[in-house]
Amino acid sequence: MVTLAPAAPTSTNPQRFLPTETPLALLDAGGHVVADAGLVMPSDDILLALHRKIVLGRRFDSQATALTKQGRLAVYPSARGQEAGEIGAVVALRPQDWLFPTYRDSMAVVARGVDPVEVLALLRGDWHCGYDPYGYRVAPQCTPLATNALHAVGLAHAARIKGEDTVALVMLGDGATSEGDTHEALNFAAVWKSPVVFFVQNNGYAISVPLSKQSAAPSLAHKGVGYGMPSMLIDGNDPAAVYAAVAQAVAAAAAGEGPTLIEAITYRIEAHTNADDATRYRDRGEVESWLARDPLTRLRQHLTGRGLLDEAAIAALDAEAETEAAALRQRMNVDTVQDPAELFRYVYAEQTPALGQQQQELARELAESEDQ
Amino acid sequence: MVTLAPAAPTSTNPQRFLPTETPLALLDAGGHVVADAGLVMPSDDILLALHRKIVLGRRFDSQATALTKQGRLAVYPSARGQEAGEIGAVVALRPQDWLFPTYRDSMAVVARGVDPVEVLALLRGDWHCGYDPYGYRVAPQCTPLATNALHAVGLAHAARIKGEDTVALVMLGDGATSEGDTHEALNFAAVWKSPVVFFVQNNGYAISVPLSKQSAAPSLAHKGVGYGMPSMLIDGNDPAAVYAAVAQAVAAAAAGEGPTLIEAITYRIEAHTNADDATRYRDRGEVESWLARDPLTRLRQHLTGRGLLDEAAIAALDAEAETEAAALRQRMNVDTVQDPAELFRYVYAEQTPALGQQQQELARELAESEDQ
Amino acid sequence: MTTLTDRDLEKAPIASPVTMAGALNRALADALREDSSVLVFGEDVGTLGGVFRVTDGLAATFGEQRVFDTPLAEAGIVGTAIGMAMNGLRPVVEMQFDAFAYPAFEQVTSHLAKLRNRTKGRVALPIVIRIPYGGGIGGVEHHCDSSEAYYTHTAGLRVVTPGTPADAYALLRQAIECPDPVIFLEPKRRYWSKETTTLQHTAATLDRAVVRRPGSEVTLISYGGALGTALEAADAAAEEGRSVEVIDLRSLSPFDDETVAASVRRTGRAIVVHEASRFCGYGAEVAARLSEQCFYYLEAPILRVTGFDIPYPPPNLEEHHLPSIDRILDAIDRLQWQDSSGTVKADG
Amino acid sequence: MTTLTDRDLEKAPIASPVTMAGALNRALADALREDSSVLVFGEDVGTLGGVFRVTDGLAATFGEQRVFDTPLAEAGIVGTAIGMAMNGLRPVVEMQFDAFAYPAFEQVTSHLAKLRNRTKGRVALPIVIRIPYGGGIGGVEHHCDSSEAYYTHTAGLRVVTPGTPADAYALLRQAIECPDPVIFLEPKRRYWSKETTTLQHTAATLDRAVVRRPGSEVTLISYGGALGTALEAADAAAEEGRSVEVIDLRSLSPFDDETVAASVRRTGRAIVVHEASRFCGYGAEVAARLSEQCFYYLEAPILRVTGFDIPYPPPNLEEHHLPSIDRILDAIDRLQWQDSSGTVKADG
Ligand SMILES: Cc1ncc(C[n+]2csc(CCOP(=O)(O)OP(=O)(O)O)c2C)c(N)n1
Ligand SMILES: Cc1ncc(C[n+]2csc(CCOP(=O)(O)OP(=O)(O)O)c2C)c(N)n1
Ligand SMILES: [Mg+2]
Ligand SMILES: [Mg+2]
Repeated sequence: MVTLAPAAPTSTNPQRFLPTETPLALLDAGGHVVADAGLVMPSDDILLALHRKIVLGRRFDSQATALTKQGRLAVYPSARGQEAGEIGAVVALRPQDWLFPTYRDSMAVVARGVDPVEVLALLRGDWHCGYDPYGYRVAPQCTPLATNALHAVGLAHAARIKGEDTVALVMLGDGATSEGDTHEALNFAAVWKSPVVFFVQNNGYAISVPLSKQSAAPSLAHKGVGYGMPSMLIDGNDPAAVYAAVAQAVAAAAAGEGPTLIEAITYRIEAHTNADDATRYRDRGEVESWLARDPLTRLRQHLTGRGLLDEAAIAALDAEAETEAAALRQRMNVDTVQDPAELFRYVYAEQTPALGQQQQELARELAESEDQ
Repeated sequence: MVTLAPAAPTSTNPQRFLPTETPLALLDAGGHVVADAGLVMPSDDILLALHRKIVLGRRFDSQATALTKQGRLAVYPSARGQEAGEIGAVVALRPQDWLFPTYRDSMAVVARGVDPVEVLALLRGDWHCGYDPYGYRVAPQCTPLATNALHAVGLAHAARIKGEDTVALVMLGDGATSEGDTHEALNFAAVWKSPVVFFVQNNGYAISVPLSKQSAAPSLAHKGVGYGMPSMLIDGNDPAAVYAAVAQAVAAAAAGEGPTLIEAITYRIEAHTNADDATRYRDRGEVESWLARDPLTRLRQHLTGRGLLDEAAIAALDAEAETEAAALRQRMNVDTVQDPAELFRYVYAEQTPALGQQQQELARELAESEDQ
Repeated sequence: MTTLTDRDLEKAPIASPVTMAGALNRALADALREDSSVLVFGEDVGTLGGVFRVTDGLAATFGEQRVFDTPLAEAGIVGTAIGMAMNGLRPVVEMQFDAFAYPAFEQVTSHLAKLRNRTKGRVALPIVIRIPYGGGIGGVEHHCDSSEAYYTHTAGLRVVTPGTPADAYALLRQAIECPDPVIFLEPKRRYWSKETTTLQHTAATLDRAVVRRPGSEVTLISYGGALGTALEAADAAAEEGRSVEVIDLRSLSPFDDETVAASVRRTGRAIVVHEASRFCGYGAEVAARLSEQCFYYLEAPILRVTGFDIPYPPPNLEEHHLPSIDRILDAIDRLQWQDSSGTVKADG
Repeated sequence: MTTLTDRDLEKAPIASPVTMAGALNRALADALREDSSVLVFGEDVGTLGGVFRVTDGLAATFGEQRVFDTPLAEAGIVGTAIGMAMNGLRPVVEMQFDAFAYPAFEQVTSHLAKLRNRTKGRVALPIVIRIPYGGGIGGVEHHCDSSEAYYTHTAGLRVVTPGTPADAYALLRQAIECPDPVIFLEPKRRYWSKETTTLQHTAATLDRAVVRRPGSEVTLISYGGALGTALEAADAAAEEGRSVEVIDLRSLSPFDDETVAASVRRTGRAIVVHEASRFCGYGAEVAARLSEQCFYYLEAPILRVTGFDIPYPPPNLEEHHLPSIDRILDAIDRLQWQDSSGTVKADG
């Protein structure tokens, strides 16, 4: 066990907690390397891994949207356009680290290695969480906004108490930063110097509500100084920048330097979910302008420009993505049957007599209706 | 009605939202004027008014503590040592402004003009709030921490909607800043540009918990920039500085410039309440060091040094304070009788039949027990 | 602050088909029009018109000062509504889904419910909190809670839930005019059910239950999302020759003892039907108070047909959780009916 | 992670006087000593030892890693406890007073109660939330709520409240060892009542009620702060020749049907006694389920002697709100006793 004295408040140099005024980027929209980026360019291997996972992730995402149209998913919140954040953050995690995703972050969860069918159990309506969080070090995808931030802090703090080298990364949206839980999580993490990375994907909207109605701050990353937490503002459509920022924050957390707040500026290309009609609150023009800042195009241009990737490799990767999507489609195209008895099995560690009785009542009912 | 567009987030010059690194003061601990204070020195009349209200407020406070010893109050949280904040903030309010105090701020409520006996109804155990909030533009003293901050924002926002020139000032402790409600209130106020002043009295402790376990920030005022809200860090034991800062914030709010966050550094001389044993968590030496920074001594030295106050005036004022205390003592030394029927009268605008029945049940019971 | 416009005259009482969502929308529009102190705010209620479109078009009609989106924070929404009401406005706020009202629980419980009492009636909080609640729409977790019991146990709140479009209109109008805070629970699976009706301000009374279907042998007591199921069950029972009365409570708090007890005394048998979990659910209060008030009239214990004592199920299992017609009919069968020979039929 | 030290050997079973606060303190100390995964945290629980001194001395004994003060934020406390439990620790957290647990309501309801179920049992949350609750100590508003019904209605939580020092010790030990989240309600007005007892880990069973006083004519069902009053009322009734059984529920959820129903079937009369408001209060569930389970055994309706349906009163009026001996005796009188001539005595 390590000694866990709370960090003494320091009145020296608050500036060190402030983010830059413009988002840090390593690659510009054309895929060119940005000079003096203030971030460490990832290795070519990492860049290629990011590219690969983004292609696969995007294909997964569009497949999931397609599955809603076929009625195979109740609903799906797409992360299209946010692939740099979804993938970059996850690739920067080490195996022993934990991910605390939201409903939006299926792509990130898949990138972390969770079977996509298990991921989609929630949205298929089969069960609330389809995967084993311990198997992947991925918490269940979280719907009540910002609540997962506190879980991440607690898990990370426990790791420190236990002397484990584990960092927790929590994903949040711009809207979620308005919730009280975000504030409490940032504060606990800063006071405890917990190994946590707060990764805010500012995609400009909380459903229909634009950032201007969510915050009047110079940037969301400017919240960090109010907790004594170093903060970074980055281009969330630059996979290299996301990876570099998160890797740096993970390394700092692992080194005992405490938490970091990262705001990644990005954009949600699709509607909030397939059930949402985004034309009610934003212009097509706005979407177009963000399409021009596409994270995949940017990375691909950089990699092809440097000769690290060619048409053949891209075609092979696209084919692989198609194969995966086809497999997913096929596996999702079966009617699953849930056992109603499951409803009563996990409420408590041991079933209570009353729940046992309710389970029997239901079983009797079902048997009777089969008889008829 | 005015148009209420949310403030557009600005990426220009976040520095303008930051507080100074050291607390602003107009008078040092010896009562000498601080050069280049960054605040406007109040007029002599105001300084004398502050002095007068501090003397009366402190006497009220010690009288209330004495009443707990005589069993006349269930409990009393003293604000001794915090008189500069309690009085300075209230004197800076205009008649049309609203005050949203906490349990700690009885002194401020009295300074606002509320009858001290009405103020103490809560702590005497007679009723939850003994005064008419509309009569004084003072909300009920609030116990659930930080919840009052949201009420202040709502009231101020309504004033703007109605075109009223009203500013709401909410008092908060350092501990309360950790609650989610503080965050939400700061954010709503900043987004709406509501005429609110957030006045945080950082007295170093939340009951027994020192600031170092509450926050790792350079200062609590550094939270402002994360909302796009101008912030000030001031010497909370300097009545002139408190008045000047609050007056400036009130003027800005009234001028449509939106909210301000003020952190006033001060110290609670007494225990959290009379029921608390402060020796469990802090040294006598710490208390002594803060006694040397006493707000009243400081102001008095300044005023006598400038010939605005003499021994005779002080003696007269002390006598007045004694008279008021004696009157309070006397008025509190009667046994009050509460009508149990009151319990059922204000739950809803119109009494429900069920409550009417419960009231009758109780009345019958009481009649029976009198019979016996 | 009431300003009537000539658009009021347009409201000719001609019956036409309307959904519950449409009726609620009309109620909000009419309230906004008639009383300039009414405000509508919450998450996505402005430009988008709400995720269920209940506030559709209101921002366009009444402007951003009166109908607006807030930052995403439920305690913030309720807390600022309290401050606005203290300053003379009448906020009607939306919590996007049942479980997303929980962050506001402290503001609701410790302030909204208590401020009038705290100040001996000096400070009124005429606030309506609209909460789409309950299941039956295939929603994922946290989107289907029946959270009424949390509110009905809290003194100082009124809790109302409409079962039909006409009631939705009338009850919301009255809730907005009510000087007490009202938790207005909208059964989201009834949002799109249509009724041909005229929307009238005065049709329902805020704290009175209504007999939706008269009957003489059993009383089904229900509300909100389950009401429709109770009515269908009553129809099915009628085909089997059983006369079932169905009461729509509408006001969960206060409880209309008069209407309900009269029915139960008459029928001698009662079943409470609701979606929420049974344990300490709202039906417990109904059963407890009626067992006490009608003790000598009861032929059988008051039964509860409710959701199970489990977290709300995933979409593919929710049908098992929700009270069904069959489950209600089964419960009716268990109400100690005597056959002509005088022996009890049910296995009781 | 269990590490026994030789201090365990000191726990000789010699009866000695102990307060409930003392028993709870011992339970925490013993749990901290025996299981290194146990943590105690909250507001003022470290250096100060808690505002009720329940954690007195624990930080000094077990160090700041294991017993510590948090920032002042209840959702933060419960939310981080959830994360810690996910990582193998056993947090025992304190909410300083009943009403100050409300900011954590979303974390409790949407996560603490549901995570096991959500993950099909893969993620357990062995967390204890200690909440000093209820009135009777002259506390001002927000310091006296009886908030049990909010928790008992939430599936996935266990809700426990001790009535005696011995139970306080045993139940808290078991709550800490329990793999489910436990809301541990401490009746603050009993903190200083003494009992001469030996504190034993095994004495009480977490989900079983106990007959505190046998009797044959009426069952009083109570718990927590009101239990003492119920026992005194039973004594007073005995003097009038009435034999009253008193059951201490201890576990509010799950409910021990077996013990309670057996008693009520035997006595044929029952009264639930609690401090909380009546409407949708915990007693509603007790009355509803017993009315159903014991219908044919009941000589009279099950009555509820509870707080009124009002916000908790100010100190100088709280005596009127709290169930009193007289009020319980009155209720007993109303239980349809027949005099020898066979006519009903009570006005019922
Ligand atoms: C506590 C809570 N309140 C409301 C909601 C309903 N809701 C779901 S997503 C969403 C918008 C979230 O926006 P943001 O945090 O920016 O994330 P994004 O969807 O853009 O990824 C809202 C309001 C919720 N899930 N939880
Ligand atoms: C929501 C809530 N949690 C806990 C408490 C209990 N409590 C009362 S005062 C206090 C400390 C507050 O400290 P601070 O905000 O610094 O104000 P101060 O007492 O120093 O004026 C606590 C924890 C409360 N009143 N409300
Ligand atoms: Mg967003
Ligand atoms: Mg303080």
